[in-house]
Amino acid sequence: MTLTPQVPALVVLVPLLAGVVIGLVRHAGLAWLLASLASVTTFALTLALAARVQAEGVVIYAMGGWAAPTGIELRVDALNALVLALVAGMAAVIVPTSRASVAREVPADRHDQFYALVLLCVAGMLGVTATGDAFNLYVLIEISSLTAYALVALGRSRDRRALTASFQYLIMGSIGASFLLVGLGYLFLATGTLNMADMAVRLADLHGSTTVRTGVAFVIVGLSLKMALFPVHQWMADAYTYAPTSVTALMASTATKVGVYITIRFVYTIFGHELSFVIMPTDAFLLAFACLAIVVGSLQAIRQHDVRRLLAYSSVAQIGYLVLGLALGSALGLSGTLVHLLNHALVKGALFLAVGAVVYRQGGATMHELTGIARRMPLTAAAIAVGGLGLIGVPLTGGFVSKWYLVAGALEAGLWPVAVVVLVGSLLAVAYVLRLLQVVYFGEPGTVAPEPAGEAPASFWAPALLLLLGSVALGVSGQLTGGLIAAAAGALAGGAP
Amino acid sequence: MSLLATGLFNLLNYWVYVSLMMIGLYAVIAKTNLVKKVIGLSLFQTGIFIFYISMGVVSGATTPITWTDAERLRLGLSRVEVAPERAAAALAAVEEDGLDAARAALGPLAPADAARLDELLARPYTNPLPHVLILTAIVVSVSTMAVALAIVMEIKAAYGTIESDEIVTAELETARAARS
Amino acid sequence: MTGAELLTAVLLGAGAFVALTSALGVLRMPDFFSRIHPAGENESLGQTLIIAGLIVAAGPGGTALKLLLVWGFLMMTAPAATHALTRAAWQDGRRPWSRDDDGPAPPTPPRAGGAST
Amino acid sequence: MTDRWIVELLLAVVVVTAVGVVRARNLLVASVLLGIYSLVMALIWTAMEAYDVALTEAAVGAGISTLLLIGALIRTGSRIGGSKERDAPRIDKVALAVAVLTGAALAYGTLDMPAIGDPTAPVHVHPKVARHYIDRSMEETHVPNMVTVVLASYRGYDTMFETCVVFTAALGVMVLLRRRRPPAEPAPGEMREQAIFVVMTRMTVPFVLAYGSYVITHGELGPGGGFQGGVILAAGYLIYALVYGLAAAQRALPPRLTDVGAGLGVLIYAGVGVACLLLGGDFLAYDALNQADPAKGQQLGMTLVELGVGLTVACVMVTIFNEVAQP
Repeated sequence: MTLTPQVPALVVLVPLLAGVVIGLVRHAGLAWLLASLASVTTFALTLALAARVQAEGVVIYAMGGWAAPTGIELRVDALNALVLALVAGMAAVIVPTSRASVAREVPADRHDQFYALVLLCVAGMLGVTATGDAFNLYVLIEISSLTAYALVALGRSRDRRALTASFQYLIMGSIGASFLLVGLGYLFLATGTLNMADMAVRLADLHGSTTVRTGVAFVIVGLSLKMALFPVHQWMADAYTYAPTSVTALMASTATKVGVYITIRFVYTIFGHELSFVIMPTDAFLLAFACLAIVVGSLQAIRQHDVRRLLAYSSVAQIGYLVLGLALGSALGLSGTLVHLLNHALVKGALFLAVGAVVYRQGGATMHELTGIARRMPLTAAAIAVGGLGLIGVPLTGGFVSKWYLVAGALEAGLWPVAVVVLVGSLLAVAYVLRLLQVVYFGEPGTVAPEPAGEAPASFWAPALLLLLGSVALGVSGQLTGGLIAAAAGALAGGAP
Repeated sequence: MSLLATGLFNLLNYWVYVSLMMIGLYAVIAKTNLVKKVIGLSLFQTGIFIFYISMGVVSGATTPITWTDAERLRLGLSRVEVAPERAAAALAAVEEDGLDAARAALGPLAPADAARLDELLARPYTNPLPHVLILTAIVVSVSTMAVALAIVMEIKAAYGTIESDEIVTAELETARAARS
Repeated sequence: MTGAELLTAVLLGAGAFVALTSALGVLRMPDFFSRIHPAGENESLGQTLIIAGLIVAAGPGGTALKLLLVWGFLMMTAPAATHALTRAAWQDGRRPWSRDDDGPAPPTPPRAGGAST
Repeated sequence: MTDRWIVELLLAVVVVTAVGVVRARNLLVASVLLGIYSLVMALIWTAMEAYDVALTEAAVGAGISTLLLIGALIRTGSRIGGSKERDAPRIDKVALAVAVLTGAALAYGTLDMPAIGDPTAPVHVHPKVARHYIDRSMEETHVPNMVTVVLASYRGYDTMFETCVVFTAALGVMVLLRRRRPPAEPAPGEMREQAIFVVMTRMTVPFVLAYGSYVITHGELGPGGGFQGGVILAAGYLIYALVYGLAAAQRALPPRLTDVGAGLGVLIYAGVGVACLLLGGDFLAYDALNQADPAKGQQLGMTLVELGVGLTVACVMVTIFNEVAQP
């Protein structure tokens, strides 16, 4: 008997079962070990799945042996194979290296529950990405959200504001999920099916129905809430600021990316080009808020004193870029979104890990505490520098490639103001990154905050540098961007479901 | 006016669900008390349940649990006037040869009774799928509520209040104290 | 209308009447302890009548047995619940109001602090 | 559906209750009203022939949710809610605008919908979805309750995650609230004055537990299943804890046991899926459990996963109650 055909199911099952088992072990070290093993195994499985998709095309897995739309199917194509590998890869880097920061930030008797929640969250995100069923998507979103609320609240042992941030996140997240549920209900009522592919076929004949249009609108609004698109972004800024370091690193690099992936899936695969962009003004709606998110998020980031908060607001702006690309409705724009998705996951994960190192040594991450750390923590400082350059999008980083695509896509669509917004956003990024680097490299320590005792443990800077290496590789090698991503983007924008 | 009239007859459940969602959403946004917000969220979510279940309703249908022909016939016979021995014969026939044979064994009925019996024998089922979806949604909503209330309790322990405006004030004071 | 149907109608009607009077009683009575009295009346007498009516309607069989069981549990839990409520009120410091007390009956329970909705 | 006007009447009651819930200044009143709201909702589900949903709503919405809310109110020591409301109830204009706008959009979407109860609506006629469940579930699984078949087999993957959501809720509550110390002993003699409750508990709890087990195991035949039965089982523990005190209840059912049980239930569910996989089928394809008679395999699979669900739900509800009720 071979397990090869079962890989799509195992990708979700391994972290899920590991999460449940870890919840029972009651031993901090063992919990960490199991979690690390599970996340690395999951990453290997997603790579195997991606290779299979590359070789065979779309992989379909009928859960329970019931062919869709009677049963639930997993459907993995080039796009979600990429996102699956991204999510699992980030988990495989962040979970095994999280031990030191978790030991510092989470009470020792709760490590088992902490790692269980992390793995269940990862399982939820992987499930969301792999599923081909709209209602299954809702259930899985709720798993990843519910775990995320609890994980954010765990930041309370460092700062009590984690609790209010978590509560706000819960309220916004639940409203978003409810809107999604309502929207799916309208689409289900109009089509009679919950399977995404089947729904796409049936929606093609129903473009005139107000029920369908309302459903589309509520799905988009619900997803915007879940992605933290401007103007409903405040929860994310707070949650990323106060959550435990490793949770922020994981969520900043995966959760919003999964949200963007679902939006692409709905807008392109399920609704299709005509319903999304011709009948409904999805593009105008998303473009407007994406541009606002870029400008407002970057301006907010410039004003921040706490570096974690600065990075969180920078994430608000980055979501703007991601949404902007997908709202352009062209292969070029989508390529931009996909490259940016990968690049931003790597860069932001690395940056939050590096800032986590500063928190580990200095007890906080305000501009004061970062002053002059380059002298005693050169590797951490290097990670912050390279990551910052990646955020700006200087050449040789992935950020450059993605912004290039976005500008080209905007100009191709004749939307030169959008291209201007992308450039302005980059200039604003220069402002906040340079301010940060100036403090890190040229600040005088000792006057405002004590100098750190030394470099943080390797488990902070090593994964950060590894992720940044990935980002640079993305910027330098044309192969990945030209091949896999362009293929995925072309297939989606070509209107093929 | 005609829109309102048709709506009242055909879509009333949907409009009730819309108003429940509005009430819940209002409470979530407007109330400052965190428990009240959680309650509002609960109202908001239960509104959606009405929408889904109403969608699954089929006029004159019965609950989606498969009835055997004999069970259908037994229920049908209890609702019409029929001599006991003929009913017994029909019940015996249904076990052997199915509903048509039973109907024949029953012999002629009063027209009203016959129509009623036929209707009961051919009763459709409501749609089970929305029921399943809502079972899931109910469980999700109570799980969310449990986590939300746990967070609220911790907020009370950390701040001494569960009023959002008082929490904001408390934070502002902390920030001011830190600055001076 | 057969005899059984008539009996059902009479029992259900009587049960509904008791429920209505006890609802009125809860609204009209002056304080907590006197309010719980009509409430208990519905739980015992009102529900007994309604379940009896349902048993007659169902005829002998499994349904009637289940209804009897329901009645049995109701008879066990309802008085216990009433007892628990009264006891909790007493421990909370409330005392029955009587006509000998000064002034009119308290319009709202003393410790609820504007509890009315 | 049963007489339409009953449903409409109950819907009116629900809306009025919802307004009452939002307007109530006393949080205890709001919580109890929310329980009543759920109970009326359960009646509506019954009138709409959704018995499984009704049972769940009654057990979860009216039972567990209300208990959680009241527990939270006791723990936070708050009775009156809303500093604004302490002065005078005011209308928040922004909130009203958002709510009305949302409502208008939702209502606009309903205008094109088929009338309620229309048997030709797309939801009812899809040949591979609704029609398949209604026409072929009996033949494919020999299980009469279609809701259970859809829940545990056709959409069993969903239900596995639903069980996980419940488990996650317990983890979340535990990680936030758990204090690793035993609850205080009750004062000696406290129980002796409560003879009425003790007798009542002794007489009802065994029946509650028996009924909960019945509901879990008979989900295939009638309304019910793991979720509903699990909650009923937990209710038995709750009654015991309320009468004998939390310490005694935790001695009778140690928290360590319910912690393990909560995870074990999910593992049973997933384990059945893995067993199918090892026997050569797809994940959760219960047909593989009995190669000779796939319908028997389906029945076995559904019974086992419902047991897993029941175990998890019962243990999780007990855990959450323990955490919320501890002083």
